[in-house]
Amino acid sequence: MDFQLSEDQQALKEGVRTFCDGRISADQLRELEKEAFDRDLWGELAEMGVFGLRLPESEGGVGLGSADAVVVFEELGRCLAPGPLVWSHLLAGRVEGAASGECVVGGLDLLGRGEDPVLVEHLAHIDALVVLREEGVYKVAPGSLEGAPIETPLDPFTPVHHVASLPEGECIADAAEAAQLRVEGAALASALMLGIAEQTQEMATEYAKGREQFNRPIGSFQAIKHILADMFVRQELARAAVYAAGATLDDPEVGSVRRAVSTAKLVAGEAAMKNSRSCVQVHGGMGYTWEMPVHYYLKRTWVLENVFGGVEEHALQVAEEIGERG
Amino acid sequence: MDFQLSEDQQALKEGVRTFCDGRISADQLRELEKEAFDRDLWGELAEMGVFGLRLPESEGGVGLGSADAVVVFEELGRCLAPGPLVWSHLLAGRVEGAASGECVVGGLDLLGRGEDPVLVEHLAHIDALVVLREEGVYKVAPGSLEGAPIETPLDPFTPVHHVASLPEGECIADAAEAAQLRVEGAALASALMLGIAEQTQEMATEYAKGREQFNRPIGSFQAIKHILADMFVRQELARAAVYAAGATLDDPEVGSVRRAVSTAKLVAGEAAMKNSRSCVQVHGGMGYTWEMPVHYYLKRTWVLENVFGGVEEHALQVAEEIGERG
Amino acid sequence: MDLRYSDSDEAFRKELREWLAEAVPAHGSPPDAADWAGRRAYDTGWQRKLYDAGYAGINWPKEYGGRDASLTEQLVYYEESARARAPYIGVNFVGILHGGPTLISEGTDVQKERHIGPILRGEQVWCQGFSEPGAGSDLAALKTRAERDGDHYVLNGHKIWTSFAQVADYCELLVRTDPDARKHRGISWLGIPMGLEGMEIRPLPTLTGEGEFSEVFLENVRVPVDCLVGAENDGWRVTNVTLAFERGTAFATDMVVFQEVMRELAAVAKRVTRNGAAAWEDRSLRAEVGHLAAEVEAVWAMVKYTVSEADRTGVPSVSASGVKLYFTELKQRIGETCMRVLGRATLSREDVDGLPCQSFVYEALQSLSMTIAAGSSQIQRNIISERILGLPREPR
Amino acid sequence: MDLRYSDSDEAFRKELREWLAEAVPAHGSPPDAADWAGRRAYDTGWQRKLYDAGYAGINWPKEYGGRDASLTEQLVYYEESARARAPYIGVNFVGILHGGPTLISEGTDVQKERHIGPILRGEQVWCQGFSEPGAGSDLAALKTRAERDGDHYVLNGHKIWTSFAQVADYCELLVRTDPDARKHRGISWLGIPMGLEGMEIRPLPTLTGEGEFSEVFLENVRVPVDCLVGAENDGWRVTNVTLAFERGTAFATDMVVFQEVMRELAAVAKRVTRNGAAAWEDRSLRAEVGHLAAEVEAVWAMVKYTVSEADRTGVPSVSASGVKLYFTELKQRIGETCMRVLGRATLSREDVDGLPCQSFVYEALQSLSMTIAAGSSQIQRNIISERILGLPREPR
Repeated sequence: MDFQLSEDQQALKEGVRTFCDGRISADQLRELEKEAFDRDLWGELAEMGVFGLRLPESEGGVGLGSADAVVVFEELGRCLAPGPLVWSHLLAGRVEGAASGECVVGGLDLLGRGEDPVLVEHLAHIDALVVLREEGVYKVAPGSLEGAPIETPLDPFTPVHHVASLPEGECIADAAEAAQLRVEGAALASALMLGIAEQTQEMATEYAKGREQFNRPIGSFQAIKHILADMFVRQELARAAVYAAGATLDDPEVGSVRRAVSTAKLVAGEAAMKNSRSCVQVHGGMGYTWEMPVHYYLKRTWVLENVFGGVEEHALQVAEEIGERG
Repeated sequence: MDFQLSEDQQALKEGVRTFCDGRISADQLRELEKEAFDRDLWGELAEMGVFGLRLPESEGGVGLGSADAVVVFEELGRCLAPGPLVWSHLLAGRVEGAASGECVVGGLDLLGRGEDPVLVEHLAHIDALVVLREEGVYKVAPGSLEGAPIETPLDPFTPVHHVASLPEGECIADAAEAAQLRVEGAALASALMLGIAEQTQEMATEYAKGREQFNRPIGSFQAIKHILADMFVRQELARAAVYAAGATLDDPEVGSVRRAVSTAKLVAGEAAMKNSRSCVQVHGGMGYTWEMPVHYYLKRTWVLENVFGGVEEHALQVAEEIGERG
Repeated sequence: MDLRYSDSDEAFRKELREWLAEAVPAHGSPPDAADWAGRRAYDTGWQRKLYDAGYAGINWPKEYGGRDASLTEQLVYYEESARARAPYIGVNFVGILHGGPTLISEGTDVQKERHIGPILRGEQVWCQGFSEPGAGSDLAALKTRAERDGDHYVLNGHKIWTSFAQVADYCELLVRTDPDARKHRGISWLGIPMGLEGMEIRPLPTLTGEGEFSEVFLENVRVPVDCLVGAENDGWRVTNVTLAFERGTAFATDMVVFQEVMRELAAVAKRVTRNGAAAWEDRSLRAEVGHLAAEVEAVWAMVKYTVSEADRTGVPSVSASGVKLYFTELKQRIGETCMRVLGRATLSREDVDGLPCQSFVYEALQSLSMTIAAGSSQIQRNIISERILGLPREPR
Repeated sequence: MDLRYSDSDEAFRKELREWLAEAVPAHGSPPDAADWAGRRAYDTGWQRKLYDAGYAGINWPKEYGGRDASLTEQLVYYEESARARAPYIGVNFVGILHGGPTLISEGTDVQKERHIGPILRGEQVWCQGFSEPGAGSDLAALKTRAERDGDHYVLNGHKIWTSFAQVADYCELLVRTDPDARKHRGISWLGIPMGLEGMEIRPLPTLTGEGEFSEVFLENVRVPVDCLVGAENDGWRVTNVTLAFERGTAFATDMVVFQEVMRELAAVAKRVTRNGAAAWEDRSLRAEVGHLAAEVEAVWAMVKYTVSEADRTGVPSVSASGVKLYFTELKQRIGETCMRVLGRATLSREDVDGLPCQSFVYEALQSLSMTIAAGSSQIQRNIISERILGLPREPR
């Protein structure tokens, strides 16, 4: 057992971080606010191997595993990289051009869902839409959907269309694969939320060191210190859970994959939600402005909480295993 | 509207407080630990009018209302007065000798209960047992019960018997009255918990002012201050809710009685539970000893949370009203 | 201990309810949030109607044209206004609830003549220039300077979180008139006209996307000395006198609205489907909503308790900080539950399929400011622990 | 990033599991909590069996008779011991996990000779005399004096929270040897025999009703100078060296036990009836239990992460404070849920109708100490924010 990053993983992580710092900084992100998508950036992400990461090298991929993928998505979450990252990654190898970035693949998860309004993310930017249904994985031509764009989406970087009618599309994989994609999607969404939890903790800590009130840095007050300490602990817990989900996906003999992934989604979701809220609070009035990027993190978290199963579903998933063995 | 204590209520409250300070102090309580009941004290409480408080003067009672009763029970909760106070108060006028204290009345609430083990409180000390059932209120002779005493009860002042067989007893009131007694019981239990919330807040505040670590009173640290501030707010919220329940029982036109009472049980329960836990934490190691009376409060709260409806039941009660009007 | 309103309170309620039943629909729908001229007209128009009907300045003394309502009447006013969905106080907020009361208490006759009537009739809009980038929780650290030059002050500084600056006629401005005094001692309260030379207003959009706040930059702005309200360097005290006007009723409207929000949440939960049935069928969700509704009910009882105390003693209850602290955090928790019930529909901030995405998402976002503005939760806990519980101050 | 145990770890697990399968049942049931002689015999007897089988001092260096297991082997050891419900370390706690390691690192040859072997074989029981009534969170404020008198120290003071003092042979005692030095600088670490003249032990029952803690009063107790471990006045450093021995595994047993508790909770929820059906039928309860179980799983992953980090670097991970903080508060939340599921049955601390009242109530009560002992949650948050996040210290 060596539950730490390998040297290769460390290098991978640093590479992605360096790329994101230079290409998806807060200022650059702000400029993307209008369009919420950048085809050039997408190509660069593809080139870095984000989408083909787990595709075998023989199929043009990077040939890495889920443990590597969660590390990459952790970094992408940190910088709030926009676009249907998870879907395009999941469908690499199944949809032509997904790995290379030539085909931007979006998705819609109808598994375990009620009769909510059908909201499709990034519809205007995708070349293929994949739908997870009980019966299997379906590919739908985005142009065939009847839908109206929502003018003010929750997350400025996650535009949505409200779709009135969804064609069935072409079945490209069976029910078992749909379920598997959903589990992998949940793990990657967790990794994005882990990145959010880390970044908001670091932003809040930096701000608390610099901001002075009552002639002291606010970070010298216990009330603020203890908020930050709790943020740190949630981030550490989330990291362990997300990495465990990745490692378990790669080697299902070390534990229950579903349980590990549900745990990651629950714990990373809570970390991202509470940390981004705390980040607003520590920033005070500035955290409530549009200009400071703090709110982007909370809004993205709300989006990620609503894909690949919500809190209750994953909690029940864990309970089911506990109950079986009880 | 004058949602403050009247002069009479203020005097009543102070009278009970003075009595409790002199007769049920922490030291005196500790001496009661073995027996958990003091017949003399019971007589004195009766003489003060605790049981006959809401009985008309024509029937030998004090002729006051529920708003007065919650004030009295708030004070009794503060000092953890032992014995089946609520039951004897509820049954005054319905069971001979309850108001005068000659007949100690205990009770068992089977309404809305599952098939939990039947645990009867204070069985060894009561002269009459009253059972609330769907069909009505039943009076059972305590001696007719087959039960074994539990050697280590949760709360040292609330001895329980595990009863294997419970006779039906004599029906003394109908289903509507059973339901009404239960609502009143919930209000009085809330008042006891309000007293617990207040007392634990005050104990913790006093301790924090006196206890020094790192050359400062621990109450000068924000971490401790903010715990205490939250305790204070919970107590204030609980007081408003409990008094509102009392006032609404007296004058049902000012609001929904069930909603007011359920609100009181929820809010006072949470205040008592969180404040008694916080009181342990603020006291540090000393709070974990048997000698300091802090733990009595938490244990009593657990007992009170389990009578006249628990958290979920009362929350659903409020939801039902919200939903009807929705 | 009596929750029953008096006959005269009930008579007031009846009369007000009848008036609102006609006046509210007649006033029409509010204009678009970005239409500032329209908003000013809408809000001040409503204020004028209140004035004509005798409901303006509900808590102002009669001699200044207010209603001087008792605190219970004020509660009735807030209840009925919220129930009738009457227009919010909007751009009149600072004038009616803050600037006006301050002038009544501390202004000269000339100042009162200039402002009181116009504010009450909706003819004069005020904004607030208190906070600065470096003076938030620590308001007394403000640095905006006012230097005396003959019969003028020359103002230099930078204010932030100024609401409705775009449409205001006057600004209540806290400035430092004595830079050498200890920080609370060198502050003065000015009521200055807007639109002066050297004044720049820059919008400050919030995370809700709204633009009702601005930053105000002051560069050598000259204002006549008669803008000074109260004595020079006595501005900290002047600032605090107005707080007594509210005496615990600050969140009353909001709480009545939130009782309504809880019912709306239940209604939404009956409509959305989860696990093959209406979400409301789920005990756990019902219990959660019921628990939150109970907390709204309890905090509303706490307001009544606080108001009754203030009615008796004439001073605001110490519990007002507690109401603020509890209610603002409760609003955030309710916001989270609303978001969860709507689920994926919250990805849209416009209503979809008849679900109230617009208002639920807005409330959830807006609630984030509540634990920051007007004394953060951390500051409230300091106040409660030090001023009410008497715990020792931290070493500085 | 690999969660798979190595072949040699798995071989160790297999061998240990087989041994435990025989040894645990053979050791019989633990004696009554109040039977101190019996408890000492039971716990030290088990220690002797561990020793004979080669599992004693799992983390001690080989040269001192320990197993010097890798950290992953230690995890395996804790997992298997918990799963086999092997006897707890009990009265051996201080000797094996604290006093012994301190002596190994800092003791003289004579001291090692006197203590190491006997501790490992269960022949010598130690207790801890660190905390004092006035020195809890602020341990370095301790006042117990040791004054040099020839080749003896004369001890005067009052220790508290001394576990197993009734049955201990030795005590690790922190004393002040230089009252004039700054508070961390005048402290020394002594290993003194129990039962000396002038020493009084007074039981200190906890709110669980148990009596494993005592207060120890020292009045002119004379101990030979060769009880001193490490240099005089260097006791603060000596105290801290042993912490490195655990390197993040402190709660491993507890966490494995709590994975089991979650399963037991589910089993109980299937048995008790609520609203006319098994409590477990209620989605909300299942979701709550599932969420708590996920947190236990996550914190267990955090331990593995921490241990792997320590394995690589040889120093304890900074995250150990985080594990402590999160897990202890989680235990309290689990305790609350267990109490609620049992409902009214918790009024009894004895099992009724086969429900585990005894263990559930005990855990809920015992968990209250977890956020206080060994550095309260407040202290942990200070440590994390100052030492890990680098936030400035408070002014003193």
